[in-house]
Amino acid sequence: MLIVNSPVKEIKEIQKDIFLQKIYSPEIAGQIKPGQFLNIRVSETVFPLLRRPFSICDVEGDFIYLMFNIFGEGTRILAHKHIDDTIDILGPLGKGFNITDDFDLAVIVAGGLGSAPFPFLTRLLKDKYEVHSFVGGRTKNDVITYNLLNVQTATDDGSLGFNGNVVQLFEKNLPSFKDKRIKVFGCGPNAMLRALKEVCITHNINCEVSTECAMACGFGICQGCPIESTEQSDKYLLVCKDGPVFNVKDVII
Amino acid sequence: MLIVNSPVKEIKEIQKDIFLQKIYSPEIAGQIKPGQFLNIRVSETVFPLLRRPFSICDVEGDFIYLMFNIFGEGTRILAHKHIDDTIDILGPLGKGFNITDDFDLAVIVAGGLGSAPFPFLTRLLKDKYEVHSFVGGRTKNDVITYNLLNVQTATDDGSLGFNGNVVQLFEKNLPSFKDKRIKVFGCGPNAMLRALKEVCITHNINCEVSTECAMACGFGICQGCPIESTEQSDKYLLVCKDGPVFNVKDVII
Amino acid sequence: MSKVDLSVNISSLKLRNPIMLASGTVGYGNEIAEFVDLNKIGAIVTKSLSLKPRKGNPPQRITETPAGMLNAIGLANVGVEVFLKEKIPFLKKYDVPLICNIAASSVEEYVECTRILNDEDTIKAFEINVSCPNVKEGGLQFGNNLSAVGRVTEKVRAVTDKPLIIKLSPNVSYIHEFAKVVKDSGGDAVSAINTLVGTAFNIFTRKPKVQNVFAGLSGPAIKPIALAKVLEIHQKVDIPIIGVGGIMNWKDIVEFMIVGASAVQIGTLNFIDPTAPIKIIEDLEKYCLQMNIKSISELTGSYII
Amino acid sequence: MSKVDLSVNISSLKLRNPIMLASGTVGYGNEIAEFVDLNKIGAIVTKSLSLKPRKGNPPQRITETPAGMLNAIGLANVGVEVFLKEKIPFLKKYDVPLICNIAASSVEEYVECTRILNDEDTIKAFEINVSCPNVKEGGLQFGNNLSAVGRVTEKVRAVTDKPLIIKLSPNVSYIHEFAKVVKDSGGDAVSAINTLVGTAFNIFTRKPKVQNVFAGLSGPAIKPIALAKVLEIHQKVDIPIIGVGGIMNWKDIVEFMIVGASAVQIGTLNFIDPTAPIKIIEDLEKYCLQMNIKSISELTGSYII
Ligand SMILES: Cc1cc2nc3c(=O)[nH]c(=O)nc-3n(C[C@H](O)[C@H](O)[C@H](O)COP(=O)(O)OP(=O)(O)OC[C@H]3O[C@@H](n4cnc5c(N)ncnc54)[C@H](O)[C@@H]3O)c2cc1C
Ligand SMILES: Cc1cc2nc3c(=O)[nH]c(=O)nc-3n(C[C@H](O)[C@H](O)[C@H](O)COP(=O)(O)OP(=O)(O)OC[C@H]3O[C@@H](n4cnc5c(N)ncnc54)[C@H](O)[C@@H]3O)c2cc1C
Ligand SMILES: Cc1cc2nc3c(=O)[nH]c(=O)nc-3n(C[C@H](O)[C@H](O)[C@H](O)COP(=O)(O)O)c2cc1C
Ligand SMILES: Cc1cc2nc3c(=O)[nH]c(=O)nc-3n(C[C@H](O)[C@H](O)[C@H](O)COP(=O)(O)O)c2cc1C
Ligand code: FES
Ligand code: FES
Repeated sequence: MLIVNSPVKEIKEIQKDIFLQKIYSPEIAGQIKPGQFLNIRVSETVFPLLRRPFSICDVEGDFIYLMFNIFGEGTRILAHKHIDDTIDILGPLGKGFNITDDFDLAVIVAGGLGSAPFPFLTRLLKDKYEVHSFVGGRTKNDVITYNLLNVQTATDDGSLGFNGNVVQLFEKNLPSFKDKRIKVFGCGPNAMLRALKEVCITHNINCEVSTECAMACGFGICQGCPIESTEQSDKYLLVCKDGPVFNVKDVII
Repeated sequence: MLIVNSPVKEIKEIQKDIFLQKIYSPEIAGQIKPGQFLNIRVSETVFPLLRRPFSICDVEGDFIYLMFNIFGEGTRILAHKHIDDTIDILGPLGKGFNITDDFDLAVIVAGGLGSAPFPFLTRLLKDKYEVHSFVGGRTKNDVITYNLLNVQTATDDGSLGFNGNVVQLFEKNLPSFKDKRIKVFGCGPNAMLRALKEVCITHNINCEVSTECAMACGFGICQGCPIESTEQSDKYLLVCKDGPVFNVKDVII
Repeated sequence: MSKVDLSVNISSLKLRNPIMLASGTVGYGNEIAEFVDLNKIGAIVTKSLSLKPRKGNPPQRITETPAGMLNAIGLANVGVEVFLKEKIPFLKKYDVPLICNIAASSVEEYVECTRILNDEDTIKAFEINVSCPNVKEGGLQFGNNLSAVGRVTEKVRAVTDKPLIIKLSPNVSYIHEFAKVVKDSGGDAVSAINTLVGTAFNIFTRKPKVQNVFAGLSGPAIKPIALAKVLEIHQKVDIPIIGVGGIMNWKDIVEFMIVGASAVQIGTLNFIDPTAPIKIIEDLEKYCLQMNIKSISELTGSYII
Repeated sequence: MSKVDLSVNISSLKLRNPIMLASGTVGYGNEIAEFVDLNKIGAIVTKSLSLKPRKGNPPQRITETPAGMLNAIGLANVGVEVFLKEKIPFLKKYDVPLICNIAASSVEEYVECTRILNDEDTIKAFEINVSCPNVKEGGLQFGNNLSAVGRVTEKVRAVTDKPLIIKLSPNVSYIHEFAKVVKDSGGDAVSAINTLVGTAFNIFTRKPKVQNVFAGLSGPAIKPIALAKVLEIHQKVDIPIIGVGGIMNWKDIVEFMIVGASAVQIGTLNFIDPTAPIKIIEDLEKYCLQMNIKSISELTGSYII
């Protein structure tokens, strides 16, 4: 864990309302793993007070990338940084995806900004594994396929790809993977992750998901981010420290 | 009184740590008078919460100028505005200097950032009146003579001009004005204005000063800015509404 | 015509919308009228009035704090007589319910002020400020003393038939006990909250930033506290509540109404953006349309816990 | 060697500097140790410990507010036994005074926890949290009940000779009354303040943002209130005070000391910049040099009013 001030080097709107920010941060780039996250202080002032958690979206040499939309005040300030403004990063945080399991085919299932952690994961997987991506959103504007491979899309309103949610799309495609040892990597709203868990448990598929939760510290000292464990009912796991990536078998989402 | 969002067009450091900000604001430029002020919201967020009062430093066509140093968070944010960022201005506020009195010679007495309102005053006076300026500061870095006329300087540490305070310098020069009907315009820390008042009362000189006071609203609704009146002991005057410029005879500084 | 009914009732007082301008933050209406069309506002509450004019505290009276401000104005006001003579004529020109806020140093003074103001038709209701730091009874601050609050309510009630609102102090353990006493003593509604006691010091001079030492904290910093006080009252006492504290935008107003407020007051925000109250009305209407709310009063106490 | 003496005393507890890390904001020290050299800190206070492990509240436990945050963690903790077995060994490696904060549901539980922890030498003092929202006695919250606070202080005092600090609730009318009871019942010091009761609601779902509905407000928003509480105690009761609430930098610490604090605790700031406590120590030293202060303890209660 480090705290570093790193300069913004590029801000791009990769699609309507979705920003990709390139940051020069050799310290973070050198040690972060896909699925881990950063807790970012967007302003030196007391507003906003708390850091904001963001997945590591990608790493290229000494540069890291964040992907986000303007959700509230924090992301608004972040999106309006100028080139060479520095941002205050605490990280790398949490446990990332486990890519040393025994599998042949990686399946990415992402809803909305749940796509954020997958460009980096894809980068690390693509040389060794077959990667398929299912990407969904409410409308076609919410579907983010940036730097993903073998993409199939789904929208709730049918404006792009499959008419329905991305978990249904994934389930529909399961038969095509039936001879492969697959591992699913999911990220998106908790409701989607719950549905994904159900499908994966039913079909006995290895699945890790990156969960979301309000956070204060991001590194285990505030107890602000509990998630119910399937193993122990007498205590919670912490999303920031024990997660944000969990095997679906281990948590009640 | 208006509330306008006006774009910053230029930011210059006219001398070490002293900023001059040029703002395109035809609405304000068209009606503001020297000695009046603006209450500026430097951030859309709740930090800083209150507006910050600034004298009108100068007006040129549709442009207005502010002069300030980085004092705290508010002025820091202001100084870091980018070109074309807009700032939220409430004004013009208060009563400015009265320049319709009967006088031949205008004498400006300014301490530190007390120079701020005088470029504009000088601009309006210089064609009709002789203008002399006495400008002081703790050290030579604090003496701001920008766009002032016939300047004599004073510093507490003797690093520039007269070794002593600016009111002493002014008093020392009084004999040279003895055949003229003079009017003094003062601005600076309240301690300096108190001394200036004493000198002017003693020598029976017409003198107006621009006073400083913590403010919330700037236009008379919060009662946050009282100043003791010499006329009525049962109620205070308000710096923002009845001032900030007062004839020294009317207030106890 | 608007499709949303924004009107609300506080006891027999009908407001065209829930937005009131809080006591002490709009003077007697003159200056704010340059920014706000008063005819569009729910109601306006005067600066606290006392029997005799009060000069108020010496400077410095205010200072800024993180997302808040401290003030110790010291109830500077023109007194009820001057108010009737010099300030009411201006307010008469508008079609906006005028609520007179009264602050006093004794039960008798509260009663006397109310009696003097009561005949003026333009005044539609009274708000009794029992929570000003300078006002004591038996050594205790009025607003922190259950029986004093009960007594003031009862005695003032006896001299007016106009809606009687008691503005409660937040500086107590259980604010609902005070709301209950108000109700039991004949009060029609409560305003919650007045400012919280705070202070700030200059670390170089070691002197208080506000001359009075203790001052009242207002602004967005206190909003979570104000919301909790409103909710506490709403859960325990059946009395109309006017929510006050840290409102900066329409969302804050909705939040106050959800936790139990029938109407709200905007205070510190008037200093920062005096045009905000008008903009907020439009935003509230949009929210109601979006949420399919026919009458904004449906929001009051509509929390789902 | 430093020319400024930064050490302070809280009763018999000597701290190398006035900076303590507040309960609930540094867990049991492990994670924060990655950022802070604990050997440089005045003292570390554990998360509140109870007799049995507590799971705490379900999510969502926290939310942000203007210049503040609300939390309702629900006293999630490992319990005193596990603490002694699994957490103390790590803390033993450091030369930093360890203060155990205890939260309980009854006087007996407070006493029992203290008794169990008392033999552990590493523990240098106790801080009794009487102000947690879930802990009641006779229907009232412990922290808002003078006699309950007196009883806890007295009974815990009876089982330990270590410095006994009572952490006071700010949600009361007159906090100095509680400080007085603590002193009269044998307590050595008070910490002021714990969080203020607040809430926040989602205006679209109408549900509370924090699952527990009511939550504790911390952060810079509450600093003016915390300062006023410390000053109130200092003016009325002769007992060492540990100032807590909204500290973001060295200036805030000086301000707390000026109004009467002998030491301070840093809470929410640890979440935002866990390295801050160390930086602040250096800044404090510079301030003292600049102001010609030989011993930082001269600052305590040095206000000029
Ligand atoms: C592990 C993790 C990784 C994330 N990665 C990304 C990412 O790569 N890209 C992205 O756009 N977003 C991501 N998010 C969500 C992101 O943190 C929020 O969008 C952001 O905090 C919103 O801040 P704001 O100030 O704009 O919104 P506001 O609504 O103003 O924030 C108010 C408060 O709510 C919290 N909050 C709001 N939304 C969320 C949320 N969805 N999850 C957690 N806390 C929230 C904020 O942190 C803040 O404390 C991630 C969240 C987590 C927990
Ligand atoms: C009528 C008037 C005209 C002014 N004109 C100028 C000018 O032209 N140039 C300039 O540099 N400064 C001027 N000032 C002072 C200027 O308002 C303060 O420097 C500024 O508010 C500091 O804000 P900050 O956020 O940087 O400082 P902070 O210390 O962070 O401010 C904290 C609070 O204190 C108040 N405050 C701090 N210093 C002063 C002060 N000296 N006077 C009043 N309130 C203060 C702020 O408004 C704010 O509410 C003027 C003040 C007044 C009343
Ligand atoms: C400068 C100032 C003066 C105030 N004067 C009064 C007053 O005279 N009487 C009163 O009942 N409340 C007074 N208040 C309290 C406000 O009416 C309101 O209850 C409080 O400020 C909280 O709301 P806010 O956070 O929206 O400002 C005053 C508040 C401020 C900031
Ligand atoms: C997330 C969180 C958890 C806390 N847990 C405890 C606790 O277990 N026991 C306790 O006495 N205080 C607890 N506190 C209160 C702090 O110790 C401190 O009194 C309060 O946060 C005010 O200080 P601050 O504004 O610096 O955070 C907690 C505060 C926060 C923010
Ligand atoms: S966010 Fe603080 S413990 Fe997880
Ligand atoms: S600053 Fe509000 S009345 Fe003068």
